Amino acid sequence: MMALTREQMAKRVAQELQDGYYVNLGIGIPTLVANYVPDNMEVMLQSENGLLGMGQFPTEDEIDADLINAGKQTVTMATGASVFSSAESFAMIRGGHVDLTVLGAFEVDVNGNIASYMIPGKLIKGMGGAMDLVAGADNIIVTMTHASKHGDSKLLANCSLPLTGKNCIKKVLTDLAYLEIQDGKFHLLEYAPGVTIEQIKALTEGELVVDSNVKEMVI
Amino acid sequence: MMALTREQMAKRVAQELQDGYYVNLGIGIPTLVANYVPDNMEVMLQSENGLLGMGQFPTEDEIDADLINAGKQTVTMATGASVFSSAESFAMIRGGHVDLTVLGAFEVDVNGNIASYMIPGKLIKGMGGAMDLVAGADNIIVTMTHASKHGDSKLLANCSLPLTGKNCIKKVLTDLAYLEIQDGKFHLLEYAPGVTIEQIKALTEGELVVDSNVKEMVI
Amino acid sequence: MSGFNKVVANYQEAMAGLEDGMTVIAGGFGLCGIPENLISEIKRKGTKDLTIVSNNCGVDDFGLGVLLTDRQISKIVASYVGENAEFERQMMSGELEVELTPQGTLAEKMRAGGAGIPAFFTATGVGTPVGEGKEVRTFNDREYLLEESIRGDFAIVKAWKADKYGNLVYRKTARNFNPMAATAGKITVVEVEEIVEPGELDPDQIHTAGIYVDRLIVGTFEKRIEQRTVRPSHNKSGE
Amino acid sequence: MSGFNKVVANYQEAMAGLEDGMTVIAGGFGLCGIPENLISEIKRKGTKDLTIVSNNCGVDDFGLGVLLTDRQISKIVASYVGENAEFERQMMSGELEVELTPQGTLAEKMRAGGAGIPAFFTATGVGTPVGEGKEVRTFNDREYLLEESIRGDFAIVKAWKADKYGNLVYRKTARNFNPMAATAGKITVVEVEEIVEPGELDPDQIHTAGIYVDRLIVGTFEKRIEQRTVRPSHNKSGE
Repeated sequence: MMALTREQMAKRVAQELQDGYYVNLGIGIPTLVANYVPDNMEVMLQSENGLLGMGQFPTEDEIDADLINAGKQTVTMATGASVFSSAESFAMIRGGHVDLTVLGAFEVDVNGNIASYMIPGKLIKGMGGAMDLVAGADNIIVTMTHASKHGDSKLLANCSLPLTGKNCIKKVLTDLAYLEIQDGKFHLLEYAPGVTIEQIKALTEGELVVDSNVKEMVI
Repeated sequence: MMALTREQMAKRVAQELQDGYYVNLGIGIPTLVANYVPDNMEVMLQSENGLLGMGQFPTEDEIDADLINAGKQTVTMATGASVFSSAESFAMIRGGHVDLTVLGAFEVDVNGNIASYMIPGKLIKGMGGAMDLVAGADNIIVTMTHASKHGDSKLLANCSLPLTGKNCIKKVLTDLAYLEIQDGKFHLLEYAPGVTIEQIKALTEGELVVDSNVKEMVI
Repeated sequence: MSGFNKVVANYQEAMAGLEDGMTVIAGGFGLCGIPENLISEIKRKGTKDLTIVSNNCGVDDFGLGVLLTDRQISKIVASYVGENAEFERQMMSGELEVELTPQGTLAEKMRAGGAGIPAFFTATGVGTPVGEGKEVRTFNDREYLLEESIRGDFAIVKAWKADKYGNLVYRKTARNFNPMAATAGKITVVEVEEIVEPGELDPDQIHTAGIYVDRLIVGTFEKRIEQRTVRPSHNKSGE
Repeated sequence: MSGFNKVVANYQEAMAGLEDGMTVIAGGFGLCGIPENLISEIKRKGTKDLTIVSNNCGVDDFGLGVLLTDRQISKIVASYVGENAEFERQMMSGELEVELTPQGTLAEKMRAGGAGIPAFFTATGVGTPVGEGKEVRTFNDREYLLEESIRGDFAIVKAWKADKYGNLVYRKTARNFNPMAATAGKITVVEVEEIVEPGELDPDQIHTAGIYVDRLIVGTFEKRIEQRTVRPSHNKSGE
């Protein structure tokens, strides 16, 4: 089975970008999406700590402790950037003004529920801005591996972990497939090159629908 | 009977100012208070359309259509002024950050209710910011004539006009007296020079308490 | 590509899609900081049955008042009728539905609309006609009203400067309701006095981020003054 | 007279009146824009049993983390524990009460606290542990949680520049939670890198008006960086 690399996942997500999109990218694979914005397109990155128009990492000379992204990394500003308070940043997010949000998850289920911030007794980092992001955005893509290292499906009938948001996820890109959540089912839209539909089925715990127009992913 | 002039009323109110006060002055007599700020004192005027640090009227040369006060009059900015949105201006007001609010009224009653914005069938100008101002401020002085032109008391047992605010007024300065509202009664603190307590009683419909330490107003 | 260039060619394009019965949120306080030319374009289009959300409604022959004259407005949400005789006449006669809303509540309703907050509690208006029919709830021994947010099909906004991406800067008290209006329109149209290139505005000093702005146009403005109050230029402070 | 001069003589005076059991709202995101020296002063004072409201709690040896080490904090309201091992340890062991609050809800709670809004509805957190025990209400076919505002006995804030009257300007993303924190303290204490004379800041460009500021002090800052990410200076954009 040829699962997608992190870079390939980011590349596939980047195909969902549109010219003029304001986009919030979470930490991890979502961050990589910024590297694959098509050349004929402009997108503007929103960083929820209060920056619209996040640029690339700074050179050593450009490093500024007062200019970081939501992952606390030093960044720069793109041309036409603006800075604002956290209240204003989340007014933007909660008000539905961000065109696309890409974020990671531990689990997603057939009802569009997402669990991404907490593993009771094990990992309690806090939700940061993730709950606001999933509640505020219409257009969200979750990126994650299809199954855990132990082979447990992360696409479930019901999330087992505490939720980050309820009924809010419609699109999931895993290392195996691109899926849409609708009517309480996962709809397989695309399978990764070298991955069979049977392999995907085996690793999808929630109900999976394979439409007739399913196709191989082009990266 | 020697009722106070508008200017004398403003002068008396000005005695309630303290150095460093942020003050919102309503239209009419309250506006005049700005002319009587004691020399050894600094106050900063908040104009609810979005200006803290309102200055005097402009000279002909200084007139700027983009710089007006809440009464839509052209103004200037004082040193150290700041400009902000209406949402921010009322966040300031509603949040209780203004030290003193002075505004006019049609009626006030023994429960601290105030009617100031509407006479049904006759005058419907709208409440503007008055409802926010009376709800947001702890320290409010109402300035008005004690009675109407026809001799009807404006200090009532119960306001007859639609209210601007409920249980919010504690201090009233009229052309005859300075009163405090407490425990459902008007407490006479000071009488204007040349005005008798009997005259004030006759023109006060709501219950009036004359404490032993009542004194003549010094202007 | 120019995905973020919000500049439109003319005022017709700026207000394209405005239809009868829509809700329009307008910036401005009195005649200060009003989107003069966008209002003129609505007048020219003759769109009817509009709901206007604005602190005031201009004067009889300027600002939003011109839409009253033409009976283009069926409902107004405002805090102050002010010195607008036609507004007062239409309101008293019942031709015009008016929802008088406290100024701070109105500003907050617009902000909430743009910020995805459907309702909030405020002490403003408790026990007054504004509170009639609204939920009252006690927090920390004080009563508050539940107020719902406002969104518009269109928001019309006046700013001072913009860059092509729609980042806005307002000037002095012409700011007023404009920043909140800008966030609360499904389509937000902004007219400005000057448009500069992206990068020319200091990112720390932008009042409204371009994400809220859909269309941008540069106009010329009359900026009529409602109360021209002056002091003599020979007094001590004017010397 | 100098009724509006907010400048205090030293850090002791800046934090005077802070007592055991009080609530302190702090600006900052990660280690960016944090009131470093005001935090140090709280550590020096040794005030105990504090409730801290802040997006994060610093790292083990810097920022608010230093108050955890000294067990000065009994409760934290934050959105992210982050890379703070001592925070995580005290939370897991139950020594520290933690109210995990979504970042946007936290920012809005502070703003609402300062703006006299006791509670507001938000979709954030519906159906999650954050929503447990909170009222859920439907507006326009969507469910929202009722969230209450936050105020503090003290707010500690870091700005870039101030004038003596306490008008504040923030720099880049060091702004973050500072403007809301500034509004939500009964006593708001601000430390800055530079204090200028009133009139030197452009009134249109002040981020926080002096009305919110009670005490002001100029400090020097370490500004530690949490994630120093760089690109080589010889790539195409760096040339």
